[in-house]
Amino acid sequence: MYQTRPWQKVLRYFTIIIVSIMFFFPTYWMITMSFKPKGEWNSAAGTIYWVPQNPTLDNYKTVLTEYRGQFFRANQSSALPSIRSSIVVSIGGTLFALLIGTLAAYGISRHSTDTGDLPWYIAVGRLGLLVLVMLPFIVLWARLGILATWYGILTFTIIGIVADQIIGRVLGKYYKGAVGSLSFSILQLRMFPPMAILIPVMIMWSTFRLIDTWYGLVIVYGVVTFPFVVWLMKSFFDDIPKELDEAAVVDGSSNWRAFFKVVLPLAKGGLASTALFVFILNWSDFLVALLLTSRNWGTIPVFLNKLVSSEIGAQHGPKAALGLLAVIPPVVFGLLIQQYLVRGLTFGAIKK
Amino acid sequence: MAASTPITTKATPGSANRRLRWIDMNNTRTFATTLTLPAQLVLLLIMIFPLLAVVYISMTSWSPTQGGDWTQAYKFWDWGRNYVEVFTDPFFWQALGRTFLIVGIAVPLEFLLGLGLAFLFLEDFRGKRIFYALMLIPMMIVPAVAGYMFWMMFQSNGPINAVISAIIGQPFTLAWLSSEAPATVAVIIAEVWQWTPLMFLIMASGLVGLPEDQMRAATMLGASGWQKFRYLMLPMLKPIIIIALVIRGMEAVKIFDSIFLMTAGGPARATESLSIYMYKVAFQQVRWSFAAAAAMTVLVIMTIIASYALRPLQAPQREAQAAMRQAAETGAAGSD
Amino acid sequence: MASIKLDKLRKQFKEVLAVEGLNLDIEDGMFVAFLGPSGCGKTTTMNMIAGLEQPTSGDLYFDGKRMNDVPAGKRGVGFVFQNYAIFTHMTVYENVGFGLKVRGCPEVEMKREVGKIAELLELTPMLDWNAGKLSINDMQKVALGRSMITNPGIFLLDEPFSNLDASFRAYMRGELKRIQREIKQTMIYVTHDQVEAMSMADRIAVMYCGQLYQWGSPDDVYNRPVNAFVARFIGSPNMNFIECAYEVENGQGFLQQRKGGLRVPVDAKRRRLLEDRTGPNNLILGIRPEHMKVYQQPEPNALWQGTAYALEPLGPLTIAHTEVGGDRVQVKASGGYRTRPGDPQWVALDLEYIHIFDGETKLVIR
Amino acid sequence: METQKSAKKITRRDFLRAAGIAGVGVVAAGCAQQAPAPAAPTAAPATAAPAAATAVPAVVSTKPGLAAGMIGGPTGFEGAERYQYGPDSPAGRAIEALKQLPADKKPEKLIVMHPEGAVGHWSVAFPEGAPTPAQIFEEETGIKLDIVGVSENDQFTKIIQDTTTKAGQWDVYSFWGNNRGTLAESGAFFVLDDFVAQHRPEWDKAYAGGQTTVESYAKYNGKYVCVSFDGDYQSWNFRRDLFEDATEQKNFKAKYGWDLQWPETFEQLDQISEFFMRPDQNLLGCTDIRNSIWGLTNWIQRYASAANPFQGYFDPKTGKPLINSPAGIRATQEYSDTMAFKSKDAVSWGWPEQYANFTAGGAAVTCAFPNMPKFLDNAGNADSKVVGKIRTGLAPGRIVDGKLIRRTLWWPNITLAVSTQTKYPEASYLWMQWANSPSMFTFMVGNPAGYYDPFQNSDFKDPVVVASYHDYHVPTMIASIEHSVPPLNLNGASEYETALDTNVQAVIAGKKTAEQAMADCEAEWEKITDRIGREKQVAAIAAQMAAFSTVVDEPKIKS
Repeated sequence: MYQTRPWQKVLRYFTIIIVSIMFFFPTYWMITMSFKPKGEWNSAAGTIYWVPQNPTLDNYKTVLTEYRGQFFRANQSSALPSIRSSIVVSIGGTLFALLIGTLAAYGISRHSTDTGDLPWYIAVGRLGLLVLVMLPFIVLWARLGILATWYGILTFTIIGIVADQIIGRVLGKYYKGAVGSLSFSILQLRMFPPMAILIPVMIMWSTFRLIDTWYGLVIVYGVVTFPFVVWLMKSFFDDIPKELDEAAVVDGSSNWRAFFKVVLPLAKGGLASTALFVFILNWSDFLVALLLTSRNWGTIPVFLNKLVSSEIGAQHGPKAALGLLAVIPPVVFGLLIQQYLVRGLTFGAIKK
Repeated sequence: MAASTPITTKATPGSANRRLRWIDMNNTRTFATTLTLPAQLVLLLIMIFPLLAVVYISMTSWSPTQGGDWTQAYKFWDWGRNYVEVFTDPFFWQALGRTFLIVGIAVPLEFLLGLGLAFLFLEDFRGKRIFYALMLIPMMIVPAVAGYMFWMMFQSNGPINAVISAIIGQPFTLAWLSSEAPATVAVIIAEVWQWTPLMFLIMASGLVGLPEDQMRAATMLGASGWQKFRYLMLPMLKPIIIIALVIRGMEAVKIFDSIFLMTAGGPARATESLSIYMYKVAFQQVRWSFAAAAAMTVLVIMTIIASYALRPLQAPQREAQAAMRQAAETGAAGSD
Repeated sequence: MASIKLDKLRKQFKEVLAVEGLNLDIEDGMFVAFLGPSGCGKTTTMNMIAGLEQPTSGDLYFDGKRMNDVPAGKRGVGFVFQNYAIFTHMTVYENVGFGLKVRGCPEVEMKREVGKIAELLELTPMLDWNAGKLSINDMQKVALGRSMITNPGIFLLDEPFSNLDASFRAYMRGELKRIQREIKQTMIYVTHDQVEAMSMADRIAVMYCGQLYQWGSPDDVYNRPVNAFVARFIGSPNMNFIECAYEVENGQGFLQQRKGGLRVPVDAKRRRLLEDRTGPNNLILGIRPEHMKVYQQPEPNALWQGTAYALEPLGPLTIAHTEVGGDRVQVKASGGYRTRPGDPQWVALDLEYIHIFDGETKLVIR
Repeated sequence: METQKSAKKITRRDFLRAAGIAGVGVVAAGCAQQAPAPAAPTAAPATAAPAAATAVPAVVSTKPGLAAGMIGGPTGFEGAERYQYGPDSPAGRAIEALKQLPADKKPEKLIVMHPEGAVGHWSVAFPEGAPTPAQIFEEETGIKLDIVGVSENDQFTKIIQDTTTKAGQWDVYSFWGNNRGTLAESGAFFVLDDFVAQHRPEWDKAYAGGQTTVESYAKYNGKYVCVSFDGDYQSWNFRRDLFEDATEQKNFKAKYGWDLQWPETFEQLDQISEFFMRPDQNLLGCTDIRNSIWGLTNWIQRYASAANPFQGYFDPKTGKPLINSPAGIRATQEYSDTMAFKSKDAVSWGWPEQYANFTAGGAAVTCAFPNMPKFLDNAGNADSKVVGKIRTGLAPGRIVDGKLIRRTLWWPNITLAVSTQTKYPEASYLWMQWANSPSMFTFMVGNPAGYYDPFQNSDFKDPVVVASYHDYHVPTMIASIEHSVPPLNLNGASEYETALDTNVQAVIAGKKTAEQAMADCEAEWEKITDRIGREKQVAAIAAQMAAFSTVVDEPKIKS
């Protein structure tokens, strides 16, 4: 493995080039598509345009300009507001997820026996009990007509939290072992398809007037992606010797100081790559943005949908153009943290 | 650190440990609670109401088209008939099975490709950085756009068939997206294309992180390339392989955008994944109470899977506990 | 058990020449130390012997057989790495037995072999432990045992003791010597610690900047260094060097100190050598601290007068730093020797043991 | 070679010119004769058009440029008087009523959801010198218009979101007409009956096809709930150059025994499709689409024409599905069999592929929206290889009891309704009545900046509209409207459609027989009906019957 013969070298080069071409081709297709005029978008007429015959910037004009011309175009508005929106909410959501996620990860890694090890019947059972206890309340709230008011939701949530805690304690008496696990529930949350839960979230958001605001989206993005942060950051923290922060604490610094001044700087590579991941996840989300925005804060994927019209079909060229523009922020982010990427992504799992 | 701690340990191992632990106990509980509190709170504050609202709706036959407000759903209370419907709906189980099929093929494929590529990129060669960057681009492309590109490329007179035709030397005009098996293959290819870079990145950094001397030691002991891979690399990479597979698996079961744009779950229902199914039920057919029941069913299924998926992740913790026991033994042996 | 022959072995990494035309004959069963500062090419040489690196040119023979094209694992070479390269995810047993396992050795035999090695290295109680959690001292032993199990003819050790604490290091030095005696393998030992090399090796190869400076027994390299570098590298504290010129006065040959006016007479043999040589009269006088004596009063044989500069009491002996005629020298004195900086001192030299080096080439004049 | 080169040059120059004008090449110069150059983004207001103003004698009017007796409408360009309205017209009544609304019922601004691609009708001035409709409305009523573009695909979700959360983000919703029943039952739409009675929009007079069209376009379950802004009936296009080619005619006659011409029945159409199916020459027989959901447009045409006067979806008395019948099985079988005359990818081909293929001259016959001749038979469309080669025809049908039944499908696109969440339902309705009035709608349909298609009588008389849609196409369009049937726009339409679609797709994929598919679909439909509530559905089905065309023709072609 550390000695290569010439034929191996040639073979490797060959393989790399072939694989790279295969992997790059869709990207190439997107790039060239963004410069093709409409007549060359489609292969339905029987001709494949491998390179644009008449390269044009029209597709970019189409997505970036407010259209007031006299000819029908699928989108009349410019994508710029959606780009701004995407940047704001993706960065905001990423920061929020990093904030709560990193703290929780550190807590779980250092100060908790929480291994995420929870038998499924306990997890389901606990949820089931909570449902049993809370269903009468929700029906009562509905009958009282306060289910969709902010005070109704708030009181209901508080009762729910209390009930959840009591159920946890009671279960703990009869079952030896963990009955609740933060790291488990957040992973569970992450695996849950967002479709269905989004409907009540939408209702709740509307009640709290968070629909179509950037902060409303930021909170949801944060909640949806912070499980990632917890799992990734936990493995990074696990890799940093516990003695380090303990030594700092023995030397007289506070727990917080030890975390921020000693541990976090050591984990910054991991933090950077986690941030990139979470950013990409937020950046490419479509459904949450669709359901929680209306007029002002639609993101790029939501705008992409405007590039389809039943009359003239999907605007492949503009879509590719906007797609290409949308690649820029993650790539820039990736370049900024490039130095951390390769090392950081081992998730600290390899012990030296 | 290297200077201070070992000395302390060495001087009075027992007492120092006890002292550290004592400090831990003293203020760490509050500290630990403070650390996890935001996450706990956010989780409960934001999830409790929607979760129970989903359960509430699922116990009724209400949907927006029944008229009336969702809060009034109790008027349509039907004791969870929706759950019976979910359990007897073949499309639900088909979608579930199909999702696991796609995940079960795509994720291991991504992993193997990623690992293979990582090996290819282990040594330096001319233009490595450029190829590296090329390999990483797919995961940065918005899935919605990627889905479109694949849709176009998989047309029967599209570029992919053109390339295949050129290779086999005769016209190849498979209509990929028009029948079940090829459409599934196409969906998997798109998924693999988009996410192999992530696996590649993870595996590449894993390989770079492998201790070189251990590899050389194995070489010196006469291990073949395969033996090194089997006995050294694989066990050493195991933790990140597991994390990578779990993370990818978690995301892949939600596969939506690419399928939605390439086939919209079609032809017929041939590529309908769980998310596509849920989307159709919730946002095309607006059967919200049924969608809610399906969602709760999925939640339970996913909970069961999560509890097993997490097992391998706890291996390090178990190892750490074993190490602590071992350290205790050593300590005891030393004091004898 | 094998003899090793290096023939004009050369290794070049892009711009850097790591090893330059190395010729070396190592006899069967010999314990050899490669000694030199880091970056001197000793590890590269060892890697080439092991097969981990291909020489750029030159040949390598074991028992007269050319080994250049034999892959690393097939040369019958055991290798202990500086950081031990323990397989941390395996138990001690699996580590030690690895070499047999990859050879497809049956479990029963493996158990027996591992048991033997463990006995030899006193590892038996730890066999089931996780190797990653061992103390550094035990790891060292596991690394040794792991390389020994395949019974290699040649045994290479790359600074194996550099991570150990001082007392265990001394213990292991003895152990290694014992093991080598018992298994009688050819052993090559890379170190930058001259004490280790002196105390253990039959032969020492002193290397610097990819070149072999000297190849000889510990006695040779200590008493008969070929150049100023070897002279300085061997021995602790280092040899003192004083820049001199050769002068003749009244039929008597002297080395005249450049900075001060001190003189050292030279005997007839050395005088002949010095007079025969051509080139600039630019010499270096080298003398080890142990070959000097220091006094607080004038003594008849104390040729030099100087000033006390500093004192290093080491218990059994004291190192006296003394300034003589502008040069500082270190002298070994008895353990109880005490003085204060600035005090006058008188230094005597054992003229038998002086070394004279060419000031330009740094080669010894002998 | 030389000529080719120069031809290419010109194409390129043309292309660059088109590119300078608009982002979308195909649509470029859709109305080249009328609008040679684009207007500045902010068009001059009506008052600042002295040339036009002097051309029309000033009579009693509130603003200059109006013709005699007119109280409002666009001004400032030649022919503006065609679009002006008097006080006793639908538009005039709406404006007057709006002016008289009490302050608490008169909004400052109306927020209107609109498909993104159609916003241009409101924001772009056309023709040159004209004010935009939004400007006219604000000037005449003092109410601002905010026409917000939303992706067509997301409109439904947004409406459900707005209604469920009671957010009230919109005064007027826009949606695909098929979702009408579902959204109406969800309580999203304000019932307009009172307003209609009070303000008399006279849609029956305005719409081609009269009362049937009104039933189809504006009502659900017998109540007025919405207003259509788009005439999206299916119409058929064929290649004149192929149909009129003497050799082709000779060969065709020899093979099938009747003269090559636009067919009356599907059997004839399928023979023509077979005749022209020449994939080796890059020519497909017939490319009416077969993709998911949209392909149903063609299934329904084959299905609805199977009985005299029409084959409905459900029994209006019991709500039982009628698809598991010879009519349904036959339509399904043909739907699958005719795949032979299409691209192999037909099940994944949507409109863009079909349009692109036809643009390149890749098919002999196709079925599309009425705008196909406008886009493709257009000298300004540099990509089009079929300029001057298109003719259109009414959908083929079937001969039942000696009568020819031809049914086209009205698959409505842009439909607007007043939100139940708005604070200003009456103002919202009045705006819709004004915008949908013959004068204003025809004015807007002529504007190429959006994709409203004509369906009102006045549209087909308007020279601008006729010029861009072509005079040969006008009779087809009118006939298509008169022969149209509504889609499955009941409550649960999407479920019914999905069930039907997956079943017919399964037949195409060879997984089911047509009989099996229809039986399965019937069972699924029954389940859906039962779940939604049969009684309610039956009422809606019965009401929908009035929307089916009952026009019956005599067969002429002997084949």
